[in-house]
Amino acid sequence: MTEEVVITDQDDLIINVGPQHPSTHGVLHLVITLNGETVKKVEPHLGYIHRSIEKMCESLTYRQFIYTTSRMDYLSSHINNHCCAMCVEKGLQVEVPPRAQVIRVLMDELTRLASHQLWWGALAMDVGALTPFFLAFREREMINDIMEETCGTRLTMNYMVPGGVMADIHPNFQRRVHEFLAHFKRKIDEYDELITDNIIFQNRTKGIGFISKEDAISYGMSGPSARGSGVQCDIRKLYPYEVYDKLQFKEIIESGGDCFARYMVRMKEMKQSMSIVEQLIDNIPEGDFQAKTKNVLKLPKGEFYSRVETARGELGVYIISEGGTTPYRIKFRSPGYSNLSALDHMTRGQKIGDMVAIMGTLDLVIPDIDR
Amino acid sequence: MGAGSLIALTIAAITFSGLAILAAKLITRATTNKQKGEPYECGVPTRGPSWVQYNVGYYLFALLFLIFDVELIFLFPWAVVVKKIGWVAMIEILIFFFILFTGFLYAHKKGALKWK
Amino acid sequence: MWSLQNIADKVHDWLYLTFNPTLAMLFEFVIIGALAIGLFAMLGLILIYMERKVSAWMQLRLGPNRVGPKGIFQTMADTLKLIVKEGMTPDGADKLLFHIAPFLVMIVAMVVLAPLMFAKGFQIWDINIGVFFITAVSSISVIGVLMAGWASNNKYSLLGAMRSGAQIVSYELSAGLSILAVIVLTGSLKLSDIIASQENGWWIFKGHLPVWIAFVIFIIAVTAETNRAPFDLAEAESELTAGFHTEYSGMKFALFFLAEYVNIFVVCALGATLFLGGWMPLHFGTNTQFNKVMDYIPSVVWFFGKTFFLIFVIMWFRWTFPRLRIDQLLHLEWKYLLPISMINLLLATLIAIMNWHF
Amino acid sequence: MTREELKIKITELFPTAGFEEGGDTSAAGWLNVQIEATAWLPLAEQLKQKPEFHFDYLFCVTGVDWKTHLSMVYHLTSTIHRHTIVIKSKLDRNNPEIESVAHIWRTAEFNEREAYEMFGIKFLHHPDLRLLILPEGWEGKNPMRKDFEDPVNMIRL
Amino acid sequence: MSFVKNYIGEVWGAVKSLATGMKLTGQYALRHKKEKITQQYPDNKDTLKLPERFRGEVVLIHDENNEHACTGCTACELACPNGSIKIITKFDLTPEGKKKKAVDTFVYHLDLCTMCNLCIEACPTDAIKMAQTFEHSVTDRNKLIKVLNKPGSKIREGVEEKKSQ
Repeated sequence: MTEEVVITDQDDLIINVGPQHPSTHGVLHLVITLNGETVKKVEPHLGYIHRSIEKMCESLTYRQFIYTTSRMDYLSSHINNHCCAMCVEKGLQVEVPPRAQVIRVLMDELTRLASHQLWWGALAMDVGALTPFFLAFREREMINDIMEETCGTRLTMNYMVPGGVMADIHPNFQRRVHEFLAHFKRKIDEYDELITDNIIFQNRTKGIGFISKEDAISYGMSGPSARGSGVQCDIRKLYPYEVYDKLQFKEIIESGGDCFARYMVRMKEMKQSMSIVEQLIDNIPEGDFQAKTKNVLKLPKGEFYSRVETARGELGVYIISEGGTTPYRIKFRSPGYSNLSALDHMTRGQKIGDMVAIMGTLDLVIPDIDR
Repeated sequence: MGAGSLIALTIAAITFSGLAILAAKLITRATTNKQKGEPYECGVPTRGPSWVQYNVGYYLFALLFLIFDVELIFLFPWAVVVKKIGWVAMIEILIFFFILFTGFLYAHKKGALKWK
Repeated sequence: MWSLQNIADKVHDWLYLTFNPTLAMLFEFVIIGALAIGLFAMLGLILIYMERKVSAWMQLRLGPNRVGPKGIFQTMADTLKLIVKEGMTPDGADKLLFHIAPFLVMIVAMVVLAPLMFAKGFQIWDINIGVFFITAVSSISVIGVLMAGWASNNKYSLLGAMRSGAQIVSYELSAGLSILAVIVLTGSLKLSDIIASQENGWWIFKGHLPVWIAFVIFIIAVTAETNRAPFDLAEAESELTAGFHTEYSGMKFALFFLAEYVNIFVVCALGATLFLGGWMPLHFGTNTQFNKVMDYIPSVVWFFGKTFFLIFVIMWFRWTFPRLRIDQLLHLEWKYLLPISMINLLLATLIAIMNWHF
Repeated sequence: MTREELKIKITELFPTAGFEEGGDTSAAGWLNVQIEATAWLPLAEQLKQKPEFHFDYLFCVTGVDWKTHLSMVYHLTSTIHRHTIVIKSKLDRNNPEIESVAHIWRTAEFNEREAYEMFGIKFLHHPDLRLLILPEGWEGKNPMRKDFEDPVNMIRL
Repeated sequence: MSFVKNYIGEVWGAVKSLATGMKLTGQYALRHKKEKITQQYPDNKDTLKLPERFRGEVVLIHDENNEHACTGCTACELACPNGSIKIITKFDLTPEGKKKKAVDTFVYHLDLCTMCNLCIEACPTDAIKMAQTFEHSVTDRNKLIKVLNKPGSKIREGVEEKKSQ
């Protein structure tokens, strides 16, 4: 299991990639030891945007702290908020009304679609194709508009509140989601034409950044990155929350373990998310969108843990309550942090260009890692 | 126009570039500070010297290139006269390419074209 | 009929009649230099504008549209910005090489213009080894790139420069071999002869399969030689930020940028000359009616039209494809392009000897 | 294995282990095990290797500052049996030390580094115990401890 | 021979995949006018309409009589996670001569606000709402600190202070 210790010798070139680098998608700092073009070792240095959200949350009430989590993994802010709301509900033992549950799942899946679209564009940009980025944004923009109409913001929603959602869906919501689905169904084939089937792209990703199933589990990887290695880890399937157990969808698992497998997992996941949205969009039950909760929330003394599947993997929220209005300690188990830790293992012996592709398929969001 | 035009073009290039750089220099006001002169490495001070011998995997390609490029130069005069000479040229080039190809295959078998 | 040839001849004659030969030649040099600089500036402005527009179209954007009508003065505004920018030199740089490199690249880009035939009879120097001259001189620019990368004292630059070196030397082979496929058919290295040989049809139509393959390989190879995407490994921005010109700023960067675009123009002009008949209008064998109509279009329009079409194709590549990796790039050359172009040359030879072409 | 079965098995192996109830006590709730810091490494090895446990997925590692003492919390899941366990270990606040499990679960390497800089917990035999998130010069200052004060970087509203 | 066949097949497949991609971008280049996805922002300012739920900034609703519904209960201040609302209260005399708590200055720090909508949710009298403005850039950070109640404004008749808890 242990990797051989890398000895840095005279011939090695040590290069800093990041914090200001186009391919690190944020302020990640990697110190790379190179032997010619081959990567010998990658050493991440984090913390450039560490805001200590966990510490911050210790002084915020249970209603307030949810908004900070939108800023963690900003591409799946709905899902982050969802996880926190669920954890608080667990402590309060509040039953979420069915309408709110369906709205939550709808929002989660739309967020996942939007996040995967951005990932697709960004990955294509990492491997050098610039046009896909704009095509991805065309579709993402439609989702953002839908979000804007219902939630009020485009990126950091803060739409989930303990007990349900903040507001009912907008009257246009269903119509616009239908429009989006019709549009995206046509356009997802273009994604394949432009990138998936492209011989250059396939050469850039097939057999690159291999990680075995055992290693992926050992590194604590989760989400599409782990499912590309054949790990069954979709929280939506394993520990269903909200209405996921009533839905028809497949957990996408690829056995390749390389960049292309991780790529295909996400591409297929987009189709699954679309089918989930399709199943739910016309079947939103009537009723309240929010359960009645007290004005001031107080969690009983104890420990609460909730986990959801974000676009990047398993997000866990661990609240330790001492019975007050603020959490005593909050821990966010972020998917990006564990996925990043496997980067060194995956990049060894690959080229610099491969490292960029591997980082792209890991789909790192730096605020999620730094928190 | 003869070969002299090359001199004219060279001078034109130098004048053009020189004037452009000079104009830029005259217009801008240079300021200096310590960070400004650092080589760009994503905002982090660079570690170790940049002028090091390092293992580029492509020097073998460079060697191969040298061989092939010399052959290519031989091919140019041959190409001009192919039509006049006819079949003899064809046979000649077949022999030439056979040797070249054998060398190429040898290099391939030896793994010279494999990235290390 | 109006043509550039007449004007050039008239100016030439007038100069030699009015002044003594030395002075006349000097004046001619000045005119050539001024024209070349003018062409450079125009190409820079047009090609960069074109690149931005083409990329915008493919990405469903509008592209520059604020400065001037349809944004045509955008490049000028950018140039102005680059002039105002301070040209910095890193502290640890090899100052001499660092400053020489952009000059060298520019000189190479300028000198290869000499044998190009821009229109009927409009050529600076009809050298009898024209094609050879272009291939030989254009490969000097790699030295400029290597110089720039080495002198910057920056690791990204160094890696970029080394990649660029490996890439340019490799792709020169297949570019050369695909050029040879046409040379075999024409039997001359002189650009004017090559164009003349296409009077009854361009080689792309006359030459059957070998010329088509040669054309495709030529386009791929020159895309690589000019460091354009998908072969832009020397400046792969997602890996090496800006590659060999990371440390260049202001006007020196602009010169690299300009030289890159002029190089694209030159190789595309060469491609147009070899495969698409240069300034030769579209002629179909003996169909005189059709040929006459085509002749009315000035030759300079034909030349630039074909060249810009090829430039568009190269831009099309850039905005469609992902970038190759350095070892894949070399494998593409050594495992695919080189063997194919060698066999292709043999085919072309066969056709030339058997006179199978039209 | 269910919670009760796990409890019995672990008591067999480590009679000193304590169990606490709290938080989620429903059937899906997890077993909370309280152990001595010195017993952690042998327990971890057992949990990973014994086929009936097979806890191969360490998904959450964190420290908690209880003002009187620190504690480490490990959340483990088995990807085969799908049972989950929470291991807690009390540490001395002045000299917190615990064995590293980075060689058992690779993910622990990064998570332990985070706990090291945030809580000052020393992980013995950790392969590379350096600051990961905090910049240089923050050694010894532990931001996530309750008594941490930083007049520059902390804003009290 | 199978080697040659594979080789040609490989090349053919590669060329085909590249041509598919080029066809797509080529098509886009031809019909970019119809499908353009970017907005010409300052030009479409007049037609640009943001959804009514869009969170731009917090405003205090004033009616035509310069009256608002804020009772100064500070529920929003308590609900705000970043402390971007500060309410300074005063005591007004009602016509009956009773003292009544009222808002003196409603200070809103736009520079601290994260548009989380919690204050709007918390307000018992619906006195504040989110406005759809989004161009907040100013040259001085202090300009982002706003006083929301207009000069001379007073609480609307009939707005009872509800217990916020």
